[in-house]
Amino acid sequence: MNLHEYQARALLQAAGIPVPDGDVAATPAEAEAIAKRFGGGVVVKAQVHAGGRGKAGGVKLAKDAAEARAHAEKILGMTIKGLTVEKVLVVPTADIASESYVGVILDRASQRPVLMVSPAGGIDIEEVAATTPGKIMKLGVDPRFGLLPHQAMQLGFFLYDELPQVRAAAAIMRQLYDAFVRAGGSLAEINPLITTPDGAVLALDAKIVVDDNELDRRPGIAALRDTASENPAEVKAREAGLTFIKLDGSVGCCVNGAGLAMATMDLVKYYGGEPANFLDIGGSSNPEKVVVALEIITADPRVKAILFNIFGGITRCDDVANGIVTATGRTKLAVPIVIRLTGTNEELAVKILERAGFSALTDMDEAVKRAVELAGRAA
Amino acid sequence: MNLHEYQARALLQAAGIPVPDGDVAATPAEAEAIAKRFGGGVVVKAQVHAGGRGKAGGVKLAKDAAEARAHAEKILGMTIKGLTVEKVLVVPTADIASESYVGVILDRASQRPVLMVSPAGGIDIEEVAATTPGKIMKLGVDPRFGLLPHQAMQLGFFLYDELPQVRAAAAIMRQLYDAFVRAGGSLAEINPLITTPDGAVLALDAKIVVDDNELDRRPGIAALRDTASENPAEVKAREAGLTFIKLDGSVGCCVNGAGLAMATMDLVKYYGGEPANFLDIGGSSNPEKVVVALEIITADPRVKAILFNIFGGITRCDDVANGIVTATGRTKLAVPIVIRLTGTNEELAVKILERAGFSALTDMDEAVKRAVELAGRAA
Amino acid sequence: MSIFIDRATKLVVQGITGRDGSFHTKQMLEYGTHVVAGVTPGKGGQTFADKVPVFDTMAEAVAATGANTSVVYVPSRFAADAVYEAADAGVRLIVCISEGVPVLDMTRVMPYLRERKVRLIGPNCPGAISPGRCKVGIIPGSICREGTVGVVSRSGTLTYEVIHQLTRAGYGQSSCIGIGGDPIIGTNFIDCLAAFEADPDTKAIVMIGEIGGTDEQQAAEYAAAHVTKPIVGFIAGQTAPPGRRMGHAGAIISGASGTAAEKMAAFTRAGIAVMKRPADVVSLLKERRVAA
Amino acid sequence: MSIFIDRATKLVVQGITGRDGSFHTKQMLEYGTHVVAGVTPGKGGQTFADKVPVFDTMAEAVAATGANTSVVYVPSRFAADAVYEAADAGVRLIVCISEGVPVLDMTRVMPYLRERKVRLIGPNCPGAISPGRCKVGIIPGSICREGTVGVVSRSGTLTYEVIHQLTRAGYGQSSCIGIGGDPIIGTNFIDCLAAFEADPDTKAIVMIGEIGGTDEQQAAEYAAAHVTKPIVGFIAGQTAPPGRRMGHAGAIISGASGTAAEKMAAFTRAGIAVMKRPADVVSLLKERRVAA
Repeated sequence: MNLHEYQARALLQAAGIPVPDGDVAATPAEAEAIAKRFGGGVVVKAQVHAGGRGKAGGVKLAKDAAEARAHAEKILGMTIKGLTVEKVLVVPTADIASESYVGVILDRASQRPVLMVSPAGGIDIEEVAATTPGKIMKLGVDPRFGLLPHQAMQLGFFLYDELPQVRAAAAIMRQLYDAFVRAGGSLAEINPLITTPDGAVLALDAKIVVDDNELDRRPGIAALRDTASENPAEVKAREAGLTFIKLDGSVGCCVNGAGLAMATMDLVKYYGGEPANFLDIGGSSNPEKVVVALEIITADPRVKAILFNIFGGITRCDDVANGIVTATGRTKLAVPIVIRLTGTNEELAVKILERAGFSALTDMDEAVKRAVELAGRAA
Repeated sequence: MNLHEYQARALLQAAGIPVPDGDVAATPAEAEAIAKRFGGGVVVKAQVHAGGRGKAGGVKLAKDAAEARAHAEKILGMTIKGLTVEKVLVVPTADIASESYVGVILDRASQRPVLMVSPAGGIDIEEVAATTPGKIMKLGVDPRFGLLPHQAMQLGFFLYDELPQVRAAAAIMRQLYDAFVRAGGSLAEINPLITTPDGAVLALDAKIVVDDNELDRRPGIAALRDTASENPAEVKAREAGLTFIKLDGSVGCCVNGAGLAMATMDLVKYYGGEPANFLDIGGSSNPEKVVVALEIITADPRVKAILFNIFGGITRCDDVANGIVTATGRTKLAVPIVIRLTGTNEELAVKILERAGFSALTDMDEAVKRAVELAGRAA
Repeated sequence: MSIFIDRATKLVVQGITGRDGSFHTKQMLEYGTHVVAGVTPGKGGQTFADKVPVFDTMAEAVAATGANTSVVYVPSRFAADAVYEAADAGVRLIVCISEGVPVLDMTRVMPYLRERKVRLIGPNCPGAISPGRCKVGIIPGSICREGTVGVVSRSGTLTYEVIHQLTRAGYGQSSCIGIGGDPIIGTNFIDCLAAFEADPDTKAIVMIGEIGGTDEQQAAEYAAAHVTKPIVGFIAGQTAPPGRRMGHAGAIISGASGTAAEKMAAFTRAGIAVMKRPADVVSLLKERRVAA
Repeated sequence: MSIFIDRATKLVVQGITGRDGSFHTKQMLEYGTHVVAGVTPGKGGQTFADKVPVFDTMAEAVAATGANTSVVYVPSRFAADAVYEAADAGVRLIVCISEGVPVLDMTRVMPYLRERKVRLIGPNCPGAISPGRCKVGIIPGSICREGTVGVVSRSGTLTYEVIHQLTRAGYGQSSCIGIGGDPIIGTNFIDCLAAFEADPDTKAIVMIGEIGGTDEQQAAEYAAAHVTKPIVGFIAGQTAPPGRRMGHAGAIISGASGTAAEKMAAFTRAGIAVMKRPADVVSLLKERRVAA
């Protein structure tokens, strides 16, 4: 789960990290009032779960409150990478002497959190990694010990020359690591970490991504979820216990298991089609899930054919068949459907489907070929 | 540093452990008011850093507030093992179905905190260990991971049969471990951990000992020090950076280094004398420390001779000599003094002492023999 | 022969009285797995399915039965502790089926297991099966057949699909290991490749990877240097968009890293035959002259 | 020969610009110890005593000088981190002089060092000296003399007293190790006994213990089983009352455990000659026919 910048800022602040003033607004009037309260120039920043918001016009400098209002009017409601901006963060402009990058990521290879810092901050760290890798220092953290003071100091010396700034940065890194762990993060970054002309070290922008699996035991973090800023179909899928990702093709896919779902999409492509989505109905057997899955798939007007690919294990084929019959009983399908089922209770499922007028295949390649063909015919 | 029961209770409570009601009183009137507030019977418990307070009459059951006041009158101001009772804890009497013991100690051999539990609670755990060791279960905690849930459950099953009580005890043990770590403890125990007839699990008495070396970074815990309840000479010594422990003999000892100080005491005994104290002036050279040390030693009327034993290393002999001259210049010594100095700046020290009319020895055995002889003559 | 589990496996089921635990314990018993004990706190003293004793703790279960392996079916928030408990109790292999274990938990679990030299398979995996001998986890026994192909996979149902294709074509399996779809897992491709290479009854290996991370690339390098047996590989997620988690917590292309294309290229460089689709497994094994 | 430190020791001083650090660095330099670097954050680039380069971090100091040993003189609240830093930088031996290190810190430091196979001496110790070759810590070089008696002790000045008696009687020392007075220490009696036993130039061992804990008892058992060289032992605190910490954090009799009497009895059982007073060391060595 992605947190908004203003939410991440609050978590950093709670961890003791110095963060400049700032407040969040949902309307232009609120943005104006906040700017007025700060006095002087402000930056109006779109709060949206998408990178490149600056380039998309979602971050604007305002010299006064009136201009802040004008910017907020433009930014609120704009769409960046398919997501609508619902809120803006208004912060006073900062005097910046230097910009660095400080981040914590979970590194798969070393199976540890890794601190990553660079004196080349303010820009995308992947770009720094690609062009000037020598400007990045990485340090694996032993999660049993946390980020040790001397490790933070070593990273601090990579960023700064003056001892007070080194110490300030080291303290911020340890606090960032703590905030990362406390939030159940998979990523936490400050970009840029700035120094001001008078030598202070401040976190100007913050990003935190939380491991979804941590939310159960962290109700405070879970409450930060902003479903208004997410794709509605994906929200609906998640609430039903499905994983759905919207794509641009015409073959709607409904599969059990993430690996098989990906392989099914790949096979659609292999046979000349384009998948309309990734959809994993998961391991458990629940006809109601299938109903929701079909609702989501059929809501997409680009879908010209529907493909079910079920390999029964824990998932029972008859449950899936019942789900299909229930869903199509409620709303008649406007597009053709191809069903492939094999494994647990396969025979039972075939009977249920045939009784409802559907036919079922058992071979994956055959089913995918058929679905691609039907989608092509409809186009 | 020992915490009082009422202080330890507060730390356990802050960690989430269920602790019965209770409040602390410094006067009989306060004790009466607290008892009235609770209604019914109460227990009045002396708050003193000494074991065996029950046997010494420091814990009394009262059927009502008037009796609580009467008990408080007796207990407040009483002396238990040389320490005066300044406060009492007043708690409602509890219905007890069972008494267990739960403690965390720092185990030297395994270099780990160890959880120790026993269903034979309410009595001294060393007694249980000596008589029925099978009734104790010990479990070493890896401090990098803390007390893991399944470990706490395993200990819980050793205490109780019913799952709700096992779970409650497991939660309490994990909270106790956390309180132990957060306080910088060297010991934390609940004795007894009781069950009530309706199945609740509660911490009826609590003891926490804090590692003195943790106090610097834990001002909240350091503030709990109650110097009024400690030996005044030991408090004075600690504040001057000395370690002083009062004993019963007649040879006052002043030594640099704990091992040498113990060996000096032992040698006093070896030559037929009795040490009046353990006193380590520590490693650093500071004449002022010597002044305080002499003040403390000479304040004991039992002291018949004073013995200095200094092996100069970091400690400079001339500093000690200067301290002796300064202190004896301020107040004339009423008892003879024997000085043994060797090591760093020994010659300088001898000159300083001789100029002030003292003589100095260089052999430890000779000095101790002389001091014992002088103390014997004075007796 | 087989890897990790066989007829000597003595299994404890952690969470045996739960919904998933009880269902799959019955399946494992039917398959012939030596399920010697179950654990559910508070249910100690009961007997499961008239034959498996249930204990309150793993320590008791292992002490009473000499179990050497455990399988974890507890809810995800208790899964890490179940793994710690199994390791403390002294089993040598833990198979964690539970899905949704926080990754930060895994960063702490792994060094704990390493210190104790305990192997973990999973989490978020279908477990392992050595057809005809032992099944630990949830892979349907009916689709498997005794044989000489070793299968290792990050996926669940996609593995079944491939096993199904193998069995249909007459290729039995020595062992099938589902290593799990999470970013941090106990046993990785390299561990399995090494074990299959050492197993005299495994004649060929099928490796099913997916997008995300660099495990497949490292495994390919390892295979080129250390594995003499023919390998056939598949990567799921060729059509997955970057930056999105494709169901599995570990299946995500970060920036330009972890794509199917780079993994397939690594396979090719290492001499691993690349399947374009699951059904290709049979023809590629035949091409490599692996006998069914 | 000697144990732990010798002419090959290349030393970094952690906290070289502090009061204690600078004083003792000068003493070590005078004694001939190869002090190759110092560390104080923010003082990187300076030179200490016109010859020792100062670095901001241990990583830089070790990379630049190839140091293999460090000595810690930083204030107690930073001591544990200094030890972690030294271990991460790759030295093989760390001598921690600092007194007052919280015991809970040590419970975490020890497994960190064990994983990295780094030896720690201390904390709260006077360090080590191999007379004539190398001195790391604060033991006064002037009282020592090259020779064949190995000394190991939990104490500081009491050790000096014993060394002084040895030297006066013509008994030189191979190495003298102050292991420290804290309840949890990096190197214990057994480690030193094993090292002295293996050191061909050590002919006899003097072991100075005190009340508290059971290290001396375990060391006595170890000595009976594994040490062939004559050992003379002393226990300080025969007159100490139970339940009171005698200066050293570790010097406390808990209940009836850790008394001088039980330790001396363990020595006697193990064939270790027990000194009644420090001065006995010489006569007991002579009794054991150890040549001066």
